[in-house]
Amino acid sequence: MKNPAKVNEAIRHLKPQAAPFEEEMSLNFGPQHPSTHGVLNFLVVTDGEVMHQALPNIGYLHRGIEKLAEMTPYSGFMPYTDRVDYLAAMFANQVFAMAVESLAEIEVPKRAEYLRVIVCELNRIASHFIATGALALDLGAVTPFVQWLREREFINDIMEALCGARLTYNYMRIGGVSVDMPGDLPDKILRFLDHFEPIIDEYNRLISNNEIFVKRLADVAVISPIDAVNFGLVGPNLRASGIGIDLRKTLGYSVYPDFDFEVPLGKGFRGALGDAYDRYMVRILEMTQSCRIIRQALEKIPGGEYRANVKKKLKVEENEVYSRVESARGEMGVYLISDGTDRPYRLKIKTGSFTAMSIVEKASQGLMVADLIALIGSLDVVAPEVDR
Amino acid sequence: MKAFADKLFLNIFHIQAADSPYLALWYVLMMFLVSFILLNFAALFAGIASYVERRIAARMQNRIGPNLVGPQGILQWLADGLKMFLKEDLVPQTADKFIFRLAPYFVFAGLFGAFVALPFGYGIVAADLNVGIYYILAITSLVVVGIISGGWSSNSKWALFGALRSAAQIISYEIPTGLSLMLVVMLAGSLSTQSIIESQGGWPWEWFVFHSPFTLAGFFIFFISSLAEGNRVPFDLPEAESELVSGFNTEYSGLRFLIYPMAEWANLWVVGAMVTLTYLGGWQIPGVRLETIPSSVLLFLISITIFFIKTLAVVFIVIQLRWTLPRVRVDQMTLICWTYLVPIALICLIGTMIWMLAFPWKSVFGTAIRILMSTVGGSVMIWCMLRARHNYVIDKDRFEKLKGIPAWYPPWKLP
Amino acid sequence: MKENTTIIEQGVIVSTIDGVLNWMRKSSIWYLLFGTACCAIELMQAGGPRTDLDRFGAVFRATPRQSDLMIVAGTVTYKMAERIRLLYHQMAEPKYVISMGSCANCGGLFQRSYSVLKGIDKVVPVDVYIAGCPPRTEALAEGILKIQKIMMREKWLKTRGTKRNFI
Amino acid sequence: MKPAEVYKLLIDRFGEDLILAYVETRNPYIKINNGYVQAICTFLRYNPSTKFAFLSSISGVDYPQRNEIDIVYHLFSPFLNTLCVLKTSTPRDLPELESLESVWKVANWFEREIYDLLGVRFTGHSNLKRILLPDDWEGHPLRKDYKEKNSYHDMETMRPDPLKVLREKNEKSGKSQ
Repeated sequence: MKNPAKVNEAIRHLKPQAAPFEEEMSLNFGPQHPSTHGVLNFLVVTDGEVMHQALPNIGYLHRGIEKLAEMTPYSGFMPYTDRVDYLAAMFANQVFAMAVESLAEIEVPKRAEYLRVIVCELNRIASHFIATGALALDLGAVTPFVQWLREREFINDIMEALCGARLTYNYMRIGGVSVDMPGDLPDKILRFLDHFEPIIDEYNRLISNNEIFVKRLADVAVISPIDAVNFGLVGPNLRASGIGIDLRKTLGYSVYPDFDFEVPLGKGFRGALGDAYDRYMVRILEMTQSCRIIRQALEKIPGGEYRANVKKKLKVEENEVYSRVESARGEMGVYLISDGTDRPYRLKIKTGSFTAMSIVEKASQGLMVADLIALIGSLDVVAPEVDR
Repeated sequence: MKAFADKLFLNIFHIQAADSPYLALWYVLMMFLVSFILLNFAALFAGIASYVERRIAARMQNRIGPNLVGPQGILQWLADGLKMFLKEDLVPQTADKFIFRLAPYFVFAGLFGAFVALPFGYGIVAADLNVGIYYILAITSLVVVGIISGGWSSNSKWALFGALRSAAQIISYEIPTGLSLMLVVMLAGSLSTQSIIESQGGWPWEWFVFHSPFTLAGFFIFFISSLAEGNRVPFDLPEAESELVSGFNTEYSGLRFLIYPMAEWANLWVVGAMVTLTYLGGWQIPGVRLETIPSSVLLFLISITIFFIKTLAVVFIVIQLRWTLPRVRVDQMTLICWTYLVPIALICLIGTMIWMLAFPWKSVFGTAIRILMSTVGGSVMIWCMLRARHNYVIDKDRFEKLKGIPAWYPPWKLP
Repeated sequence: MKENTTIIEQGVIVSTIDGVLNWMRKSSIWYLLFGTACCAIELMQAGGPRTDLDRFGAVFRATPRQSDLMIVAGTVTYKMAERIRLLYHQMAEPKYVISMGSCANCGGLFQRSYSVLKGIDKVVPVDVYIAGCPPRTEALAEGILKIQKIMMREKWLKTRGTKRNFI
Repeated sequence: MKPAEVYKLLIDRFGEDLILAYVETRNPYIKINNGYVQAICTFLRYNPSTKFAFLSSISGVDYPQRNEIDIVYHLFSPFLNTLCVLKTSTPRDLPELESLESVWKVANWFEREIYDLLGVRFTGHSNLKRILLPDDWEGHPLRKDYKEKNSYHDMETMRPDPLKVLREKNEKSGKSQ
């Protein structure tokens, strides 16, 4: 059997579909469903309200970005990285830029690194807005979500003043950033932070400490540290299970070692360690830390160039690299193989949501249908990051 | 209503109604008239409530809400309703078509039937049934029949989920509702809605809610369980939008769908009016005993106004709750009912019995407690209002400081 | 037109009734909550404080049966396209479709991809295209105003029944 | 511990038949024999001196000129703060490898993705089905010689180039004038 097509045909019938469960109802959850955060599909096997299993079925937003990378020059691929994770586009920008810079041995100016940190942390806050707000929305509280949308508009304004886009920024370039910060932007950012930090408390009063909300999330969908490692959870989801891995600290990439900040860990705030409430609360606490980093970065930011001199038609020697950053959804990696031409030979994007989705099957056993929504919401899964 | 019809007949035709050969016809005519008025009132209230709810929700969320359809968007509900009225009426091919078509009417009948026994002011009630409370409890149970049959006949799993949740919810919460109404019935010694109001007074310390700590607890139990019976947040499980797509009405469209939200908003009035008449003193005017003095139009109007204000205040609180709270899970919903509300309601029932015997209505201690409780309750209300005002001012300030960043204006400063 | 036409046939009353019908349809656009990709975030923001689609009477519904407008916001893959067609057929008449963003219009940035549908007009009829990647919320609001204009031009009493037979 | 030291450790443990080479790149990788992936990974994960607890990613790379598909494993050890890159090759005509599902659960989905996009078959995998593309999709898109089909079900996959259409239209109208 040398023909791959035939091999595949053989494999397809190796594992027949499991026999339908008796006295169980299977329910097709998504892809058009208000709380699937984009287009995810779950085959939910339930016995009444109690779920036996939720089998994720992904790929409804598989856009073939990895294949497109092989057709696109290095500098032209930046806009695609925005669309890998539209809620936290800066991180995808950064990880791709870092990979190419590492291959082409480009020194990034200090100012550019600081600018990258500032926009990344702002973006992290904006991303956590949607994560925490949408979780509240899924549990039935609309107002907190709209409140976060209101705050998010300010970040969108700041980003727009910086790079002209509200969502898919395309701000970073290989060797730096596309434009320098306008003169009045630090003041705007600081004013926003002054305004925003008290709002976190207000938000906590509104929803985080709401008893119904806590009861809906505490002790729900507990992910033990062992499971978290086994299923390759990353970022806030992993830290909620009590494992303190934050690439900003462990790798210390970019200029993060210059800043003084803490990594919030889950510690069973209102229930067991690693439950949905921990995952939620870790994100809320991370926002405060991001504010701290932005303040320090704005203080310490040096002058000088914002972009290294990079050839427009960049050609990279045969080499390979795996660069990683701590995105809003955890470790985001780019595995880049160059072959001496002006476009990548192979580019693989590793995302946090992909692995987070794979745990749904395990973590959802024995939950209720309403808890599945809490689970997906608290894992902060974004469809394009899963499918790419 | 019969007495009123007789009186009207006498005034118009100057004969005793009982003597007239057209008595039956006259009654039928009056019946049609009254039900026409009630239906219109309920439908109108449902429509306007939907608009008001959207505006309140928008205000809570720093939005504006519907404001372009008619002056300040006041015609929004009309456009929504008429549009649904004329939209294609889909019946899924695999549905049980007869029941699918029939189900909304159960909901309709159940809720609008309740309006018959609800008072609107002194002596203004379609039928002052001597089993009024019992009748309202019974007729609103028809709603659950409609919801279950609608959800089941849709042949959609989401709808079925919604229907079964609704069954569990409404049937469970009948019990605390009934028990907490028993307190009032016991205090008033009657099931008739009018005589329950008449046995209360106009001042807050004469309301049943402040009669004793037990009735205060009973009031909250009744309020919570009537939220649950009306499928309002935090108990909107049957149509939980983010869980069950749209719950029991997932497959409905057009006119048949229209009936469900209409009934839901009409139910707001039922909840408000029931809470008002049982615990909050109904239409009683402070300092005036309407039943002891000759009737006058002015007092009638004042009593109607008072009843409306109290009811709308309750409706407002229900709307605010809806846009603040998340939704409980289905097991928590039954847990709240069976492990908290029912036992507490039973304790309250017994407690109220003992209280009634120990401290009768006119006793000094009883009155003192009533006045104390009403003062505290009133102060809490006023504190809440001041707090809201304070937050509002802070909010205004806060956005002043952000001038320059946003291209956004808070709703109260829209250009 | 025949010689002895009545007023109704001449369209005076017809157009008045049509006007009323169109007015309420345009005043109450319930859109299907259906974001596929990046544009979905802007769709959410459009429902938020700054743009507030609720002003036009546009609210989201989760179920296709009760919605008048499908806003396809974002990239559509082949796997998804079949679902979109199904959802479109599940909607009750009268129904409209807005294609939001370049990806939904023509494939946009992902035109060369092997798994992306190049324009949803291959699957469902589209009334309004909104350009942008992603379009701003204001652009979406304008798209809704455009749909309202299209609605106001409809002649319900002259063309009875389903007016479009597509696919 | 640097990747070079990990290589030394592996050579000591498994010998040169299994551990083929150590290649210096930006992220140096260790080339291993494709028959013993599971054993080597289990060793790296549970050995107290390495503790590579995290499987960061599995990627597949197609090399038509070599007629091989490379599978790359990125392991991360927070204990050592080191990234270890393992690489192995499998023939392109009948790609087959051991599944790592028993070592890391997350490998399940990574391997399904590689099976989907590159057609590598993993033995011992519990649920080897397509994950991103529809079940009835033909071909494996990330292979370099993948050709797009003209239609999927009843949907065309191509859209005419708008500029070309416009040009043709102009030409036609020009002719008619």
